Amino acid sequence: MSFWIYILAAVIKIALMLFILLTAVAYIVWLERKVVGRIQNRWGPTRVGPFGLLQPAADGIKFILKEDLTPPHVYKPIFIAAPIIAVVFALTSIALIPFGNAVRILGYNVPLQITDVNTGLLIVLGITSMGVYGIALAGWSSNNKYSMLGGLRASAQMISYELSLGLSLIGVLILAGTFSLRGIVTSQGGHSLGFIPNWNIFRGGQIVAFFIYLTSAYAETNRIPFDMPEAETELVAGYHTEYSAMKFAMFFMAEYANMVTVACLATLLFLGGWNGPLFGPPLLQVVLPVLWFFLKVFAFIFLYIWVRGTMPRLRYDQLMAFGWKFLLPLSLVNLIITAFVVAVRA
Amino acid sequence: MVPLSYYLVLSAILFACGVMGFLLKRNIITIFMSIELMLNAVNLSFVAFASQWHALSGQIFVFFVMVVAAAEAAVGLAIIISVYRTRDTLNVDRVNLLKL
Amino acid sequence: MLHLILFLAFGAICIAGAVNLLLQTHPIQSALSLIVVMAALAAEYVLLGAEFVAAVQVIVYAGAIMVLFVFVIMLLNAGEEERSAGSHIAMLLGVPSLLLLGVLLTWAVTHHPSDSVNVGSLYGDPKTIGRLLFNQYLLPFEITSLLILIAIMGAVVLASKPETSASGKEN
Amino acid sequence: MNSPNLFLWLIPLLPLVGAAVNGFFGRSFSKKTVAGVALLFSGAAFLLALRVLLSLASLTFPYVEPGISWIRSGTFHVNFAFYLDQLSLVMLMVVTGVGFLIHIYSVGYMWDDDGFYRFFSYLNLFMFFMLMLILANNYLVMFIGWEGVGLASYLLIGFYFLKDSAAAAGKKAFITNRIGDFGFLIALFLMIQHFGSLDYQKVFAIVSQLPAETVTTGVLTAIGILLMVGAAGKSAQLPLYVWLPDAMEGPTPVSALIHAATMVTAGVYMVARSHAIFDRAPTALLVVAIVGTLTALFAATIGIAQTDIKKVLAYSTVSQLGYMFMACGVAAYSAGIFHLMTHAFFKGLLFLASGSVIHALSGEQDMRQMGGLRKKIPWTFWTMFAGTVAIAGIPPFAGFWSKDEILWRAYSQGPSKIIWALGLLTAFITSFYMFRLLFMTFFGEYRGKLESGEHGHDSHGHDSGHGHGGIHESPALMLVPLVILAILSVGGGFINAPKFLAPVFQTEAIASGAEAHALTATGVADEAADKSTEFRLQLSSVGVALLGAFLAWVLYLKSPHLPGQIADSLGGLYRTVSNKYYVDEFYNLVLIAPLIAMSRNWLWKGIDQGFIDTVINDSAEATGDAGGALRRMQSGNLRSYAAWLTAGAAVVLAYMVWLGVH
Repeated sequence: MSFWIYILAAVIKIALMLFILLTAVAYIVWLERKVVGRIQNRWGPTRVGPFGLLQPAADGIKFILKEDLTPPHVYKPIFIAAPIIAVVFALTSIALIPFGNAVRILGYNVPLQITDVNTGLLIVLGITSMGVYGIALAGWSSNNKYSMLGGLRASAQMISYELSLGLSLIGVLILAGTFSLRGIVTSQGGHSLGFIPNWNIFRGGQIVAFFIYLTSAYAETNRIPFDMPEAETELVAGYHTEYSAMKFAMFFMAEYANMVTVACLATLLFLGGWNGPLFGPPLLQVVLPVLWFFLKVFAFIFLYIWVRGTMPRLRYDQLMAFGWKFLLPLSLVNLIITAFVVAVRA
Repeated sequence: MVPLSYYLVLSAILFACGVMGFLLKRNIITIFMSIELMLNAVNLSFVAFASQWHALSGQIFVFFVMVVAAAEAAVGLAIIISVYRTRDTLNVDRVNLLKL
Repeated sequence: MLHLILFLAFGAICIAGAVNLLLQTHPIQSALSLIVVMAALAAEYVLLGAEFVAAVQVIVYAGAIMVLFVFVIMLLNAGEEERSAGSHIAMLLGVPSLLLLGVLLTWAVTHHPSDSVNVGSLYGDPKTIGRLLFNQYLLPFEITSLLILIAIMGAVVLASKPETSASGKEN
Repeated sequence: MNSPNLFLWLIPLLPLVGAAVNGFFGRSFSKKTVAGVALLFSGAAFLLALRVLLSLASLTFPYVEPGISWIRSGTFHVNFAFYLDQLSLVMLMVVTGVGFLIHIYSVGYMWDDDGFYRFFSYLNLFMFFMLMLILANNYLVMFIGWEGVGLASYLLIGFYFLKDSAAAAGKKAFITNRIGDFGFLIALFLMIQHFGSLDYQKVFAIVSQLPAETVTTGVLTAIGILLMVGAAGKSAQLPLYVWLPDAMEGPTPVSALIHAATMVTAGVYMVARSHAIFDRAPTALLVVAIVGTLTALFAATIGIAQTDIKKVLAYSTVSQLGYMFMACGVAAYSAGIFHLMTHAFFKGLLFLASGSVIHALSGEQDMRQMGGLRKKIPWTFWTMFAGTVAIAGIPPFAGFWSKDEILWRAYSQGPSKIIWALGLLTAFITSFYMFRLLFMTFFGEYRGKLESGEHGHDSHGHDSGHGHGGIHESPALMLVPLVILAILSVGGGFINAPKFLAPVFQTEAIASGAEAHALTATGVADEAADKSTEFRLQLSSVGVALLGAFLAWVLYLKSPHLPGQIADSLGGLYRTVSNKYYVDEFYNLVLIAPLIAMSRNWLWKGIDQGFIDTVINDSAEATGDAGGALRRMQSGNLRSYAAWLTAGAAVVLAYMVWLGVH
């Protein structure tokens, strides 16, 4: 019997998460347009609803209703599969993200997470690394040199930055001693010196790792200043030049979903997850951690948008040189120092 | 409860598919992928045997196989690129001379 | 029971992927089939309790090695496979001996008493594997780092533009 | 015993260093440097040998210098060690002394030769091997020296290798020696098998425990005869003597050093060294005696009819070596060695003097082209005269004492008086042909074409061998050794070598029953009677010597036409003797021609071409065909390789399954 309840709970959680995620994605797009508009000294969307709040819905309707063009020269099976691959892997990884302690609902102890796996972080990394296929295949199957270049750039860039991304996480893993995301968050509880939270970003020089992670994450998600795969001014729109309507929306969703995932990971690994000051009545005590979590993720995403509004795009060779010649050695040095410190302390 | 032999048979089937790919495919990249398939089949039997004999060294072996496969892929693909540069083809039936 | 069902399901995906690899004429389709096989194999590893191996399988094989394959296919813009008759031996000798090999293997495997394998009967968690790797297998591990280094250098040398070396070789 | 360290190992080593220095660097040295190096090292060896002689009083024989280990195989050990007793000391003095003198002489004799450095390198090399032979502690090291002197001899005989006859003579010497070495080697193998050692002391210790093979013949006899075969090869005894006369193709100092004074006596030395074996093998000893006697007589008769001055001396050498073997054959080893020593003096002298004559005549060797040289080259004449008298056995010259000792021993303890009689006959012939040589060369009228030395400055002899015109006395560098050797030839007989050597052979002789009998019977009881017998024998030998000299005087000075008439009247016999009994032709017909025919028809055309070549060619062809067939596998097609690989894997797996089933 518990099997079916387990399945039921899972289905409910998945549906809920998907809903939250997709909504979040839609409103991150709105937020971005709004914030970037203000940075560029204009208003952003204002017409649809108050403050343009219904703009995402309008966009969605537009994407769905538009004619879905498939150019004749594309390699069709892959052309169709590519956006699906991209969005599926982008949405899958959220399944492993915990966003709060377990809560008791109807007598069941429900963890605020779709599934908790011992090697959670590894699997998240694995799924993220699969995300490259969507972009690469899209670029190739479009049979268009701009798309092709975009796809090649994307795959090279993602492989390169995955290394420093992974290495920057190992310092955290050494401190936490587990791959489980929940375990990592738990290890960051408490304060040192009475007021500094025990977040990884404040511990054992992991601030360096945090910035390596941050940089690599921008590259992994193809965001400015590392958005060479889509670079409008050079490649028209890179790998999704030939895509339109819902297929294009899928890439869009995948990109923003990836942003959310990366922001969640940053929160979990470096910013202490849902750890934060707890006060008030029991119900508030239950809600507060989730609130802290979402606040931190929001801050991270805001940083994303902020950077987009201020930073210029790098040249491609600068990007590769930066990744291989600066970030990778730096993350290695950080790893060695962290390991040394932990070993000395133990 | 799955008998070990099931895993071994699965491994054998995958391996045979890999060999068949090697024998029948013309594209050198596909042939290379067949090799990777064979390596994967062997990995599966390593893990299966590790389970049967309760020895983790079987899984350790898989790591070494992966490392070798990674090195092989890097070098092999570089070779494929240089072959393609000099011969303008990826068909192994046309790449049968050591010297151009 | 569940174990068996999952095994059969993922096994079927594996075999389907492997067969698809053979049937597809376009290398990119074959590559995608192979990725499917690898992912399904990762699931099989999880069934066998090799959690860490499964994760590494996905990250290294599917996430890195196969990306490299796809990358090269894209770079060389490899098209549909040519139908050329280069070797009759492959057909006349290779396929029969492969069949013989398969029959022999199956016979040998099925006629050998074997235990049943439980989920979690051997748990390959990262900590245990890491301890093994950095104690008992430290030397091989370090040697593989050397191997990787050599492979990197070899790949760089092989894939670098031939102009510089060719001018040196011809005279 | 605290014997002084003699540095025996240094004695052979010094000439080797000299040989190496001259051999490797001599080409760029000046002739003076080459000569200096050669003389320095051979002289140093001589000085070391002298030092050994001077410390004689404090020595206890045998003196063994432990060397380095060479072969270790189970219980069989061979060391590179050195061994010194009275016997090897005598040899040592002869080799280093005479060798050094001949080195000095050669500097003068070879001065104008292009291969100057090469010559001295070889000569020093020879010294090294000869000293190894003498100072060896066991038969194997001796064998190294034995082979080495053969090599040096080969190199020096063929010194003028551009001349066909010289190259052929070198090969002849080498090959003939191989036959003897074969016997020597088998003797060594027998020793290893039966005694388990090649060490002199161990072998002799074992042998002395064995009974004498008086009635039966056995291992000792076999070893003895085989050793004699080896000695016959090296020392030019019947039937292997044929190489020595041809060896005269080499430069004259070589003939003096190697083919008269030292190397050819190695056989005698070896037999004397192995006396412990021969003492217990009377049959072998008899063989030695017979071979020696016959050789002595046989070679002497050939010597009568020779006209080449060096050939006469060569046959004389063979004959004298026969004497030495005769002595050994009657168990008078010390007499043999004594004769060896005196022979080294006077024969060395004779060769050097003949060299001086040849030098004076710019390369002329035919005695018929000489005559009347007494006045022109007086030093050479007088020294040669001393040598001739010595070899003829006229007292008090050296040859008399040793030859007389041999004849007396042959008479007193030989198995038969025939040996003594033949020895005496040989002495007569020796005296005859030596005086014939002397008279033909130095007396009478000059018969040659060359102008006499007084007019030498305007002669036409510039193109001749040594580049000097006219008949001229040799330089002082050549005359000094002549004079020293002449003095030794005159006075050498007073060195009481037999007494000095006695301890070596005495101890063994007493142990041996047969010898003991001879000793007690003749040596002690009838000493007085022996004295008178000995005196009578001495008279007879002096008599035949004078008779021979007289006959020569009659035939070649008083009435020079007589020899021709005699030769004519003898006809066939003369021709036979003059052609050396046709021995070379006989060997050619019986041995060499069939051997060549067999090699050509059977080994070359039959086995080599017919079988070996066919096998090789066919197998090569088969390999080629197989490769051609297998080449089709190497099509360069990757997929076919994979197919073969799969087939191989299937076969291996099938085999393993088959193994598992069975």
